[in-house]
Amino acid sequence: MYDILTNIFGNQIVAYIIGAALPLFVWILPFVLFAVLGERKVSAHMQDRLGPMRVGYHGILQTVADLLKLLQKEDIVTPAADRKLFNLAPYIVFLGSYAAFAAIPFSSIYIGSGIEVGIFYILAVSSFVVVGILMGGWASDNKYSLLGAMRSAAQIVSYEIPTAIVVLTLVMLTGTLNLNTISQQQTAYFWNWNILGGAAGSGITQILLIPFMVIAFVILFISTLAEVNRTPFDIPEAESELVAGFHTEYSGMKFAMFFLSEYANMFAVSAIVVTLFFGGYQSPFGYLGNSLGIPWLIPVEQLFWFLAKGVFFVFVQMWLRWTLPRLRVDQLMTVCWKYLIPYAVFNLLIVGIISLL
Amino acid sequence: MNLYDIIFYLFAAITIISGFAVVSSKNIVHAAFNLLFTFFGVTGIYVLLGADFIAVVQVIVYIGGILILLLFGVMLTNKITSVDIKSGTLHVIPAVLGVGIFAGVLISLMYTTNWKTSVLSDPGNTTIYNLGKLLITDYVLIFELLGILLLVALIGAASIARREKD
Amino acid sequence: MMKPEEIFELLKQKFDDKIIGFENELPVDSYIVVNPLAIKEVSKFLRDNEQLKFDSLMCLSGVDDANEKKTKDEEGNEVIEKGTLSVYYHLHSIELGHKVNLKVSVSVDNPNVESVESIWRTADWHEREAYDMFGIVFLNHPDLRRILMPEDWEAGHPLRKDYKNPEFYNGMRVPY
Amino acid sequence: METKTLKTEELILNMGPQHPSTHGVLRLELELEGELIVNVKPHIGYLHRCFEKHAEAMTYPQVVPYTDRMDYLASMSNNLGYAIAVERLMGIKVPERVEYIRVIMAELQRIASHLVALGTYGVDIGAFTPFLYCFRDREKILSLFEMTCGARLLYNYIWVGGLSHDIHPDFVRLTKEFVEYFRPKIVELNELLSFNKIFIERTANIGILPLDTAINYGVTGPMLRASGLKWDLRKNDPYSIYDRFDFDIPVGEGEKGTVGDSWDRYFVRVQEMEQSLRIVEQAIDQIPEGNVHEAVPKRVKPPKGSIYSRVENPKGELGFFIISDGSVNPFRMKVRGPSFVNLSVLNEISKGHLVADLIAILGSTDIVLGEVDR
Repeated sequence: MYDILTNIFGNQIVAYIIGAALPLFVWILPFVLFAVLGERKVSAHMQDRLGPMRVGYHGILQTVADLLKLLQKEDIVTPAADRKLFNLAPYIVFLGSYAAFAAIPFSSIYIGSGIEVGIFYILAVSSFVVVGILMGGWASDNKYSLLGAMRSAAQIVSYEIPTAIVVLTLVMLTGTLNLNTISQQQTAYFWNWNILGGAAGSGITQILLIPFMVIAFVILFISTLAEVNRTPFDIPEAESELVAGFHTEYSGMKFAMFFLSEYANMFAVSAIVVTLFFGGYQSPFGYLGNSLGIPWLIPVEQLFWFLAKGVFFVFVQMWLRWTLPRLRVDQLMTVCWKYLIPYAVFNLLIVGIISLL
Repeated sequence: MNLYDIIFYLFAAITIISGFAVVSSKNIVHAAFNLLFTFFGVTGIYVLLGADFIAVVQVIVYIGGILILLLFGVMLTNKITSVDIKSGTLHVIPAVLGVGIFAGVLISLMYTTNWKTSVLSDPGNTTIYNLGKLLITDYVLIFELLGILLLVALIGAASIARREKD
Repeated sequence: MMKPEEIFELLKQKFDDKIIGFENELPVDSYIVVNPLAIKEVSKFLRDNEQLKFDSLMCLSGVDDANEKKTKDEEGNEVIEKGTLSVYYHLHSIELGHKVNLKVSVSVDNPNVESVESIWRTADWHEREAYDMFGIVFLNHPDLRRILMPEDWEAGHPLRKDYKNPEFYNGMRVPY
Repeated sequence: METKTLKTEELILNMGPQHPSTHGVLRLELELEGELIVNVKPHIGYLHRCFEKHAEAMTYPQVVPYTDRMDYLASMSNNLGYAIAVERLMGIKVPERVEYIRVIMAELQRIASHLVALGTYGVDIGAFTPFLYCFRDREKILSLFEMTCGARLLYNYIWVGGLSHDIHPDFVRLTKEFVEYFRPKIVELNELLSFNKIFIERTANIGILPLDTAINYGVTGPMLRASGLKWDLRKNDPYSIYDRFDFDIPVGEGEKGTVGDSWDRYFVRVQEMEQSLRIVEQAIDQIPEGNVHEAVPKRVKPPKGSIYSRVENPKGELGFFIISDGSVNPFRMKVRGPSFVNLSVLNEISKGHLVADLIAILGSTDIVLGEVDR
């Protein structure tokens, strides 16, 4: 991809900078605008109401209006807050969620960085989010914020473990950490997807694998859901207990940054799930470009399939949010340590044995 | 100076400046947060060295694990944030001696080491494969021992943290 | 099921002069008037006695009787006989289904009533309210603070009949 | 080196007066050990509007609108409680038609009030959708009230000796439609929230209120029934015409945890809505003809005396203690609000739980601060 950009701009550095900024402006910002509206509309229709209807046709421009409002808002910093850290925190959080996009393969020709440790890298940079949340929570000098930040950090750190174990399962099967390679392995039709045991090739092994891959998927989905603090795991910002958790004291654009990173995260974890289990950018039914003989259509189709799958899982996250109540903080830890981790380890062992067969 | 040089100096600067901020900061929470940038800079340098796996491990262990534990510890003891930390020198002569010896060792190491200055033949090559192989062949005993050690630590921590039933 | 009259007789036998009287001329409710410093004993008996078992205090209300009297003594000087504050207890037995009402009266100058908080925990907040609104002091109440009014309210006890609205509260003008 | 014993401090956290889950302006001073509750100290009075003092300056009919504003989610029931107290004091007997309409209104109001309680309880636990479902159904009840008396929240409908208006000709039909409409919605609510695994995990065995504590604290209403006592003033101390209807008193059975836990308190309310529907269904068919203003006295002037009269409000026993000195103004009026008493038990049942549980417990007590502070 960078070759193309270098050819266009004639300079490697410019190409890299543009390549790095591309997902932000081409996908994340539009996605967040769309997802915020989507969330409101999804929740509204689930709750027998219409949601925003005033700004634009059926409220399409509502998020834009909200963004403008947030931009104009006074930037409030409480006097007791630690100014430097308070101002820095939203950017660190956003950095964490944005950096993950570097290793996500959107299409066979569009992947920020094809590094070999791709999935491992994504798990690692999510730690920045934790540090940012702790920073924001501490710097606000508010007990609710601090409690929220503590809970959030404990939660994310805990749920990284089942995530990592499931990822390990997949890595063991596919033999690579590179997300692009994982996507390529699941090419052609949907029965090659990892959720259907595609990674094992074919035959009896593949069929044996299916239930365990489904378990792995469920564990990964639950734990990534917890990592991005979505209901039923939205304990750090549980509005009925902690007002708004770690971002209680934030307003205006800095609040918007937290918001941006939350929605960016939602898509990032969906992308991981899609890439690991649902064929990544591969089409489930073969490519139109192949049958029509137009090679350049294939990457575009891949982009479409990737975004479509990702958005579907974002929708599932919203769906869960508006259906389920919230767990309590200790129950959340119980779910993680007493259920998810043992199951994930057990699953890892079984998948290992099956793949050795 | 090519692109990699610029990036190297950038990361080096981040590491050194934030490292200095860690030791000179009066506020212990600020010091802890400055560690974030130090670790980040070191990660960048690892990447430039072609040690991609080590770089990611650096992030996941130091930023995701150690730094967060440190922050937890600092924040939970709420009185500690108001303590004025002394960063002045107490014993000048021993300090100078210690720093001098340490610096001498470092400099002599710098000059005696046979640095590999050739450009990596294939920058896309990854270290994971070789690392993994070494870990479960040559160093398998150490690897297993470490595993047991960590398990023991985990069990110990859990038994300390467990609430006694009244 | 016992009638209030029977309960009065029973109490009179048991406590003698601590039971002051029985007000029954009122059209609907009747009251057993009790000595304010004996109310706790009486309450405990009412709760624990097998025949009575008043396990529930429905309501505890302070009342300013507003019965101060102005009389002239022999020399023509005006003598003000201070009025009384009363506390009404409405008891009820869930198990036996009968009710009884108690009443104690204390003078405004020395409004001390024994607390029944340890008998029925309902009384905790109700007594605080009666203290807040009337200034009735409940002896041995563990936490007798103002409950509805601000803790630093200095203008007195609002539900007394002679209460005047303060002009200022903490230096702020009270509107109206 | 000298070693000091580590000293830990309890964290004091102020919850409220502005907090999303205190259901109004309630301040809870929490003493926490980590997130574990050591002590809860409720501070009330932020909404104190001097109802009792106001009442002393009003004539008896003028007090009715003030009763509306105590438990503003159950204004009809408050009206009814007050009207019954004054009627008992004066010895008025109201026409049959009035009695039936009153019962229907009070039961509809009970459903509406429980809907708010259940919906907001869902929000406390983190489920937002049931809240809107409950409010959607509550709107229908409010529309019935609006049709009857023109107001949706504060009705001033039940007067001493009668009602302010007769019901609308369509009222009977629409109420029947509502009953038909609402039955399946309770099932829906159960499926969505009551038997949700996470919801049960959050509420079962949380804030257990044993029966003897409940009685000693004077707790009433659904909270008392959830602790396992079949106690309902509509049956145990009947007023109005409740003795003519066939309905059950749901009690907490500890189905998901222990008797008297938050889930029981929640579920008793769900079951009570069904029972209220039954009463409405029976009453709506039997409304006799008559004049609702027949017994309204020209001048409300009760004889000298006093009364303590209580009714079963959605939240518990609402008692009016009225002392009359024979004039047109009450000499003293004391309200025993169920929320006031039910709130006082909070500290007792929330010790040793987590902050998140406190929200669940507070939500399950279903308080309305308008009534706590009066």
